[in-house]
Amino acid sequence: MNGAHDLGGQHGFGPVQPEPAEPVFHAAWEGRMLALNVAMGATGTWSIDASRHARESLPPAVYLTSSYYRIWRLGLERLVIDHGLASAEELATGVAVDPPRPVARTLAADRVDAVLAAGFPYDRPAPAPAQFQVGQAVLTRVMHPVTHTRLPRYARGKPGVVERVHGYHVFPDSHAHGGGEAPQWLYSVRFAAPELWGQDADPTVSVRIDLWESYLVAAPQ
Amino acid sequence: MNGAHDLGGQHGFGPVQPEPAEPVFHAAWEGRMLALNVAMGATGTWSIDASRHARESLPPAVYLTSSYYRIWRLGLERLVIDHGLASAEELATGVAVDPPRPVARTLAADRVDAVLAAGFPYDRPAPAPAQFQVGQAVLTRVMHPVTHTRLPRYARGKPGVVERVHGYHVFPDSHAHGGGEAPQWLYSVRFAAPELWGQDADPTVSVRIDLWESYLVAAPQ
Amino acid sequence: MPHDHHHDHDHHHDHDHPHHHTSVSDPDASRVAALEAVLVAKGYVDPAALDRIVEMYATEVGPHIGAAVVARAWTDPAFRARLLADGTAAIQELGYGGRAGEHLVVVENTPDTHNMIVCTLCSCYPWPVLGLPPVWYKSAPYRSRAVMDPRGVLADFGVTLPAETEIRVWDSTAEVRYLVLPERPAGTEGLDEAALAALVSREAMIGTGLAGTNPASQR
Amino acid sequence: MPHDHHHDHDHHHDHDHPHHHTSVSDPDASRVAALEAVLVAKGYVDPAALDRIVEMYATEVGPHIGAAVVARAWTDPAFRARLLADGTAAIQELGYGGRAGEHLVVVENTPDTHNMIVCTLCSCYPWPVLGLPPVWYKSAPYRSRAVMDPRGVLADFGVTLPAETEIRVWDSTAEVRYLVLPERPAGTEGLDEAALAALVSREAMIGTGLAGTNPASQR
Repeated sequence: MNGAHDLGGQHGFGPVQPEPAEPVFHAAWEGRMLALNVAMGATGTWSIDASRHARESLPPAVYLTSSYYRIWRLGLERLVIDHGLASAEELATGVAVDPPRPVARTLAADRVDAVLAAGFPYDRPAPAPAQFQVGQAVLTRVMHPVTHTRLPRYARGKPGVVERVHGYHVFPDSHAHGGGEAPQWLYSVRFAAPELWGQDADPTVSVRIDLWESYLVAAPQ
Repeated sequence: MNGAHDLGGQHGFGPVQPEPAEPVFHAAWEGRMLALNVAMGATGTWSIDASRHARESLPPAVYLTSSYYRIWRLGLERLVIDHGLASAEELATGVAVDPPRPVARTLAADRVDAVLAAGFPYDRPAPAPAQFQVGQAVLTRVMHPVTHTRLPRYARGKPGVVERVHGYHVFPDSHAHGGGEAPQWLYSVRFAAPELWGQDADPTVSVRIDLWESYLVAAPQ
Repeated sequence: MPHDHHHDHDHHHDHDHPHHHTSVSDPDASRVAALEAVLVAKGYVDPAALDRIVEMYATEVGPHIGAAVVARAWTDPAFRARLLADGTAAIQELGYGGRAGEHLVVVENTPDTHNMIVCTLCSCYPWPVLGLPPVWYKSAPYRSRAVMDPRGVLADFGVTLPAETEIRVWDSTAEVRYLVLPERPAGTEGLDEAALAALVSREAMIGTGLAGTNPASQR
Repeated sequence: MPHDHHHDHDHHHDHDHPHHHTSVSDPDASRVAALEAVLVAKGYVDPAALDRIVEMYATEVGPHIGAAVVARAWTDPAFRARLLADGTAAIQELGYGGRAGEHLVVVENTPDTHNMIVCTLCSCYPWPVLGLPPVWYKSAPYRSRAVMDPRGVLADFGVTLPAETEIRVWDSTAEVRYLVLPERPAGTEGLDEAALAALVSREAMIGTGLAGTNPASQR
């Protein structure tokens, strides 16, 4: 979706402002929010792609006026409610009223280190060779789905060159919406800045974007 | 500039919500704000293009959380300050302290009807014929200026067909920034929805956009 | 520095976005009052001119003007032809035009074709014939969706067109302003211009509605 | 429903945008406490697991890990070769990897080439080697500009590269996570791995900074 999250190439946000000696968390609730997100993700009730979609679906004015951990909170609240794990009323009061709904697993404290160290790899066995080769010229599709996608708006309908073949990876556009992992070949595609931003762009700059095979078509000869 | 104002094709704002029996103004200050904007415009201190740029230059979070007349207020305050007509302190207190700066004219009450009826036409005598003809295939440029432009982001790098030649009009990209009127031929260009939005778009839909000649190049044969 | 409250959108699927025009207006009212006071004190604006501008747009200019233009076009084929050939000149015949309508183009709906007007970049609108735009026309939902999903926008207005109807969206990016000439409703052969004009809503002239067979609100 | 204050940006040219992390946090704190209480009560999460996750990211994982990887690469050519060929496997040799770093790619700066990492769509970041991202990395200014104006972003960090240096920006749109291997500063031939690691800032490994000749803050 073309949400407020799709920030590449937008103007008007001002300079980047690094914070000297920035703490990991700026308030205790940020740490709890991070941990809740990780622990709820580990229950297997939804994918990280669904989490991202919940966050990017926030109204643009909310997204742009919220801290990142608030965005996480609003996204997690949405997922918890939509999956029937708790009601909006329970989340407002902090008091559980309805019986729990079964989840696949609960992350125990003594399993945290092992589960996080293992992570959640997204590569899958490939049933067939990749369609595109390193060095091949491709075009990104013009597409504006209302659903989750990882093809940024600034890189649609653009010519690029395949630079790496990362592997065969879970496809977020499907996975975010309960459509299964539907893995595809994933590439790093190089775009010259003038192709993305126009002839006045800095020719020494290029952008590499990780793109799934179905985002791409072979460039016309 | 790619500001928050450039809304075409963005998702996530929800349905259009018409207001039954909507009043012209929802509060008295809205009417005064409208009138101030019109009257200050009539002083000739800046162009309507500069006014638009002042509004679109608001931080995106401000733009998206403000009513339209608030956006007008913030834009007009900015212009008044930047042109040295009043200070930020004066606008905060409502008390004029510094001497006025001369403006070209002041709109008198008895001139309002005539001035508004005359308007501010933007067509200019053309020194040469238009480069493109009705029916001609064109491509819009890929460009992302940080300055004012009226080529919406959703219509950059797109193939279209010239449908009308409107005339020779003041060029906002120049006029907004004190670069003079620099008029150009202005066209209505037709774009098929699938060219703008992708192959899944409704083929019965097309979008016509008013575009200046320098936004366009002839389509490759 | 003034502050503003905005709603915390926990339930974004409800689309309960801010009601811009009903938000707390005190800071705006006081800032606008201060702005006016300073600009008047410095002699840049005449408060009586402001009064006249407010009066004009609050009470005189509005969609009833466009509706009269439409009714004339429905009843006078020669005017209709002039209107479609040169909207500015034809509307000037009726005494209308000027600011935010210096260059008027009228686009005609037919049984096969529906037109819709938007300004994605700000809120350009033909003031001399429709008055000031409604909040929805200036809103992010309309400006974002009209060019990509005009049928969805029509659905928000309760309008469904045949799937094969061609939809032409006009994005007003220049100083050209557009007015839709809606289709004359069937069964209105006996009506005079005034009765016809009463059937023409603002939405019908923007293209988010159709001319009806019942009198429309002109606001 | 909780409310939030935001600043009224009258002076937008000042770029005085909200300091996200210093905004009023009460509604967030109370909502997160309620969320935790309900999820714990229903047995979905173990509060001790939450404690351990917070502890890990607050005190154990951080850019000192990435700095150690860089220092090893600077001093061990065979490791460097393995790191550039398969970042995940080489970093696993040192005992690091896992969530938000399942697929690690290391990109090498040279005298002619500078790399910069961003995630324009959210804030993907290589947690196992850099810890949690700083606010600026997650911010709209960085995410919007890194892909269009990387030299301007570098200027915000006080870094100026030669005009002819090739700049490669990596937009992390998938589950692949990137780490920049910065250039080893001149005059560091005599330093051991620990001393070298101290020269490697987080910014140097994201590409918004360079490895220095003075010890860097690791947070």
